Amino acid sequence: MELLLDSIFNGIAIGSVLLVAALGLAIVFGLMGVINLAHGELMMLGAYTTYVTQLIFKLPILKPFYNWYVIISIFLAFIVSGVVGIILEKTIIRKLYGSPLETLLATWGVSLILQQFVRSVPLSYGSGLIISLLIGMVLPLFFPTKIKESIKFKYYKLASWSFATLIGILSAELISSLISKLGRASSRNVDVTAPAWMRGQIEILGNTFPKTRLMIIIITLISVIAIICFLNQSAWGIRIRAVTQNRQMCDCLGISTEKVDVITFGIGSGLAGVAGVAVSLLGSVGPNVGGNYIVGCFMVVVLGGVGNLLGTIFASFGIGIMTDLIGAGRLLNIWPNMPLSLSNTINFFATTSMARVMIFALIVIFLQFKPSGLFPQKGRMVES
Amino acid sequence: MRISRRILAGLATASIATTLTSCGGGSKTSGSFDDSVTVGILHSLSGTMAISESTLVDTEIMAIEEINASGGITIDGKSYKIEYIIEDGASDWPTFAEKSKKLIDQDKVPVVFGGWTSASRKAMLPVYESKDAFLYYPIQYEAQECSNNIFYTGATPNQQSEPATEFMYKRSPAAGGDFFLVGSDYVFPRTSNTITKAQVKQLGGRVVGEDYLPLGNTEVAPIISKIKKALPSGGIIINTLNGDQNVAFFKQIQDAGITPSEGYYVMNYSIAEEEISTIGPEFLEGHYGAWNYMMSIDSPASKKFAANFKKRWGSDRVVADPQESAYNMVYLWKQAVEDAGTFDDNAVRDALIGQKFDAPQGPVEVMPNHHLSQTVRIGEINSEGGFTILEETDVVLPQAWNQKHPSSKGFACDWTDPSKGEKYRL
Amino acid sequence: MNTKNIKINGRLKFIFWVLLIAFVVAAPSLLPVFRLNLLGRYLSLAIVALGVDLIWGFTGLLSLGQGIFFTLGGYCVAMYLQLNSSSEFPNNIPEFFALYGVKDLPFFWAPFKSLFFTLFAAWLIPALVAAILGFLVFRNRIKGVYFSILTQASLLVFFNFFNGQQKLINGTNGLKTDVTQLFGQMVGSELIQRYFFWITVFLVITAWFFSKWLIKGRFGNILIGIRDDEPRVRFTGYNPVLFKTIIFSIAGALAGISGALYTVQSGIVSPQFMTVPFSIEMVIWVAVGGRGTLLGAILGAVFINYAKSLVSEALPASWMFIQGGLFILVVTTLPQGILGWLYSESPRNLLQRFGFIRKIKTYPSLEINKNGES
Amino acid sequence: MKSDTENLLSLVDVTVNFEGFLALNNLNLKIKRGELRAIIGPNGAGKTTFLDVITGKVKPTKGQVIFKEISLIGRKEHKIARLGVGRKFQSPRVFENLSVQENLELSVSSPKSPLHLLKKNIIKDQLEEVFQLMKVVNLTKKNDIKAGALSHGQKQWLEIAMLLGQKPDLMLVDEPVAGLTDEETDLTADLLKSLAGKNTVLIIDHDMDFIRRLDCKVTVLNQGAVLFEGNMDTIQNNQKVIDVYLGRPD
Repeated sequence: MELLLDSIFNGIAIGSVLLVAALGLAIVFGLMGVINLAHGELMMLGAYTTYVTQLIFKLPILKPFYNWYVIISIFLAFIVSGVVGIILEKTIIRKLYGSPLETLLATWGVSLILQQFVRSVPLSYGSGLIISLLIGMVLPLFFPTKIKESIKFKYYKLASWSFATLIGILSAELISSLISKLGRASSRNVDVTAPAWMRGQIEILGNTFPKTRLMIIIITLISVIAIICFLNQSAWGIRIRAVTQNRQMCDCLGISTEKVDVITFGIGSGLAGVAGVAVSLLGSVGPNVGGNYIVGCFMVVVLGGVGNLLGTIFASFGIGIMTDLIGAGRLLNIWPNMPLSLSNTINFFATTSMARVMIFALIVIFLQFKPSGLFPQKGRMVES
Repeated sequence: MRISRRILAGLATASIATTLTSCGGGSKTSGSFDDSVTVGILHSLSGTMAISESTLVDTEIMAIEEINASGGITIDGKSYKIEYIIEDGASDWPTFAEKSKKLIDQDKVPVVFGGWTSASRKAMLPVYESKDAFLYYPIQYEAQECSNNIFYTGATPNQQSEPATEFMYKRSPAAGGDFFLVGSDYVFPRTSNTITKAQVKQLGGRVVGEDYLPLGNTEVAPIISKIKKALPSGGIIINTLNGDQNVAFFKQIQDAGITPSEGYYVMNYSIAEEEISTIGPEFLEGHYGAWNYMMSIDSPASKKFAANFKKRWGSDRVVADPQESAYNMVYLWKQAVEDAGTFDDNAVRDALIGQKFDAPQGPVEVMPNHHLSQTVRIGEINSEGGFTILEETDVVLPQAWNQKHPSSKGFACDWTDPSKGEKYRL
Repeated sequence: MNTKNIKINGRLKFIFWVLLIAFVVAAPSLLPVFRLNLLGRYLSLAIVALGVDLIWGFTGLLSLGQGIFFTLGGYCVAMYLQLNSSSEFPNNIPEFFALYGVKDLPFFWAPFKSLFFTLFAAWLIPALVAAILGFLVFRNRIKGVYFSILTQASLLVFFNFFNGQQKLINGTNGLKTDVTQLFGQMVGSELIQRYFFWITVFLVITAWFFSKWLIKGRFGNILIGIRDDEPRVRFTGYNPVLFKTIIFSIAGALAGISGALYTVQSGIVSPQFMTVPFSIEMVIWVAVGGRGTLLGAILGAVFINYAKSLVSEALPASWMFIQGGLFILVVTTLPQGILGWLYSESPRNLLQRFGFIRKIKTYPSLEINKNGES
Repeated sequence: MKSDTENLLSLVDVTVNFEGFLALNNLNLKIKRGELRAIIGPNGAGKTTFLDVITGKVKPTKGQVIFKEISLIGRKEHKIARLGVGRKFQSPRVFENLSVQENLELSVSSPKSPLHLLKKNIIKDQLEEVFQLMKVVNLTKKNDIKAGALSHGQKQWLEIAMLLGQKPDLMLVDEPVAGLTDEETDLTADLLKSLAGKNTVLIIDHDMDFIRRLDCKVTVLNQGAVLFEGNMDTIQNNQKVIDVYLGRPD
């Protein structure tokens, strides 16, 4: 029993990382039917954002607040990945609605470019680029209505974009002059160090639990709750769900489906950024950091059933617990006197490598019985 | 929107352009040479291994520039400038084989400096053997190989892991404790651990567990729970994880209470100064490493090597053992060519054996089995991100065929004697 | 969408074949050894691309796991070659086994001592694995992106398995073939490699005609039917599961052949062939060349790989940008690929605009289709 | 289950439950051999689900479907199709990237095994049949045109021809005249009427004039069950039907 409890704890620790990583993917896939292979790279951007934030908070002016940089970086990562996601949606994905396979290929292309981008472009310029994009996109929203409606709006827009570019370049220069580490392109992995209060371990129910894992569980929990509230309570959330159910009807009702798409994708991407913060606390930050998670995320979404957050939650914790049970060979401890052939088999799979093989195989077998996952979408519209 | 896109594109291309131009370029030294010779450099410049391998490219370029600055290679009074072609192995083993073929067949280079992972070397080996070309390989590796067409300047297990295991079991704070072996799932960790297991048994110790993490996977939670189960009150952990997996490992074992203060000591075979600065010394302090070269070696040659590297590539750069190996092999090749009086492979190969060089780590010598005799150092990682050198052996002769590994016990390699060759019984 | 009815006209076709044959005959003397070897390898990749075109271009199944079958084919021949040249090693088993202390040949290696068995196994085993995998997936009507994701997951399963099993198949290092013996010659030697080049060219053309034959008649029409409207196929009385399994297994067999040829010409097979990017690249060759055109798959595979090796020689870091850009560009602006675009009216319109060709008087699509059917 | 030779198709107590929503509720229905039957009903009455159940697309929660004395429950769609149930969809579903002739060849081809399709070209008799069918639906001249390029009406007709090509014992026709011109509607009605007798035809439609032209027995579905059966005249005067569906005549 104690061993099982131990396993569940470990499983939750592993599962929460999967969950936070898969959450954005599940939303974009479930609500828009878009497979985003660049999701991992959006996570990577979130992780790099954490790194940059960390370095900025090491500057003398911000040093007193250093302990809280992780919290700040969650918001920043959400914005950075969200902005990149929105640009993606507006430039590429929008053209490909209704052809999921094409989206899959195009987003793979995006992921390659983003990976190489962080390798060849100094982070300071990356940050500058993000800043100018953010300003350029947000600034026109604050123009008075009079300007917005005038014919000269595009000139104003041009002006605001030039302003944004200027700020971007300036901030890039500023960052690279303040922090020389960011001024040079490098394919070298970098590292995020959690502030002291987030390191070490605490005891829960007689089990020790690393604080960073706990922090990730909290981040995951908050993201899940926020998303559920947003989708169920806010006006935009309701619109998003409405568009998912009947796009044409929404068009007719005067809901801007384009805007809904942008917002949905932006939120999904933003969540990828948040996941990036979580991941950066566990390992190193590099161009491949997201790619390591992406297939696992897809497994979670497929196993959970598309368009169902509950399924996603169950699936990620399920995979987490299975990983620990198989990978650590715990069944042997729970049932010590099992037949030799069985225990040999379990030992064969009781390495991290083979556990992965086993889990994917189990998922494929599971889908034989429930092809639509744990919590399938129901109703007569499903197949058409 | 159109405008914004254009600006974006402009910004992006501008920054890419600057980075591309900044990393291009050939050897810049001027001077008058009678002729030139082109060598091949083959490392991953893209993909996961680019992080590590690009440092070797930097070092090799530096060595070549140093040689050129001091007059290049002199054969029969004729001076040759060394030019180089850099090829990208793209972290993909078959690509290494492909690019080797290109360098040999198309560019006709007399020598290729290249490789990092064992898998890439294994992929290249048949190419060099079938074309009878020559590869210089600079990384400490699992040995169990002795090709006539490869020259290995990294440490063999008896020049790194064996002294380290002995140190851990006999003289470390965890002396006499149980061992747990952790590695990435590929040939070096698996072979190295086979040797370690045999050695621990000989020493009278116990290995209580081992686990391998698939390359690219950074979820170390199951491994940590295994360690805690197998070593409930401290012990020795031998770590052969690869690259960024180390970051995840050390961050998380610290959080899980697997620290020197709790009686857990990790001996690392893949963590050098470069990795320490990436992972962060605060996670590694008190753990150990074993290398032939450490930046903290207090000798003029070592200091000059580090200083030159910083001067050439930036003051925040560090040097480490793999770079030192790469540096040595360029010089050794130069010496051998000058001794042989030709760039011809076979003559150079013969001239190479017995070459001595005052390397940053101390004197090294090329042995008949195409490996180097080297000094082994055990260091404790300190809070400054370097090693505090605890022990230093005498020069250790390389064993291409490990004497503790069950499959190679009693075998050796000698290319100077045609009757012995790749693998003969001692 | 369907371009198989459109054929280039006779004279053009004749010229094309003359040029092609001339080039193939002359290639070994024209190209340096290294480039010839590259060409041979890229041509062998064209075979796997043909398979991808059959399942994706015609049947609408986007598999991201073709690397599995490709690698299996490669391992089959590599195992044969290893066994064939291991007589000098202890226990008569390949050298690497000693490294892991293995004394007896694992049971599944034994049949590969036979060349005859190997020649069949290289495509039959991948085909069987594909059939089993395909059947399990298609049976449950898993399709579209789900199919893609599951094939990708299977790819990872195989990758992890092959990567982790050192004692069975040498793990990460893979099996090398260059220094093995075939008919008393070293496989890596120029002579044998030249023969492999011819064999590859022959097999590419055979595979091409085979694929053309497959999709020409009603069988091909059913595949297109499955792609466009699977329920209708079912209600017409056809069993799509069967057809999909068959075509997926054929694509698997093609991948196996391709992998076998690629392996003997690269000198090594390793789990590296089962990484995620490589399998996605296969799809991109087809997408760029033109899906549903077969010829496009061949051209795409050869040209993109050639471009890759040229670019990576010049600017290693930029290939990822170029490749990524190519993906996006093709998918968003040239969904039919380059060949599909050439077959369509767009180039004609372009030429018309510049006055190179006369405008067609009649309704164009009607004309083209009439030509196509004759 | 007693043997029932007179009825080609009978549904016994068929219930389909979608998450608490009863799409079909204890539906009982019998179709005689050679009969032409029309089925009408308001939206959501379960007409399409009814077809889905027969063709095997939806598995009923409860009940039996007997066709030619064989139970259809649990059979795959293509097996049911091979037993002799043909279905025409509401919006025309033809293979848009194949030519008219290729479309018809697929439906006429028999046996439907992959090996047979690979082995040889379509046999002569079947090719003849294809031309015959094209003549029937007036598409002979367009045999080489891709189905996707046809007009809406032509697609409807092509689909009907494909249906005929399958030589089904039971033809299920879902809204065959939706979107057709009056003239086309009349032609379709005549065509369907001429098929009855030889074939058994079941038509679902909204178009009352069209149903009237068919001059056959009509079943009214409501809330997943049969509300009323009879000919057009009795139906139009039935109070229940008027209440739920036809509405009161002004």
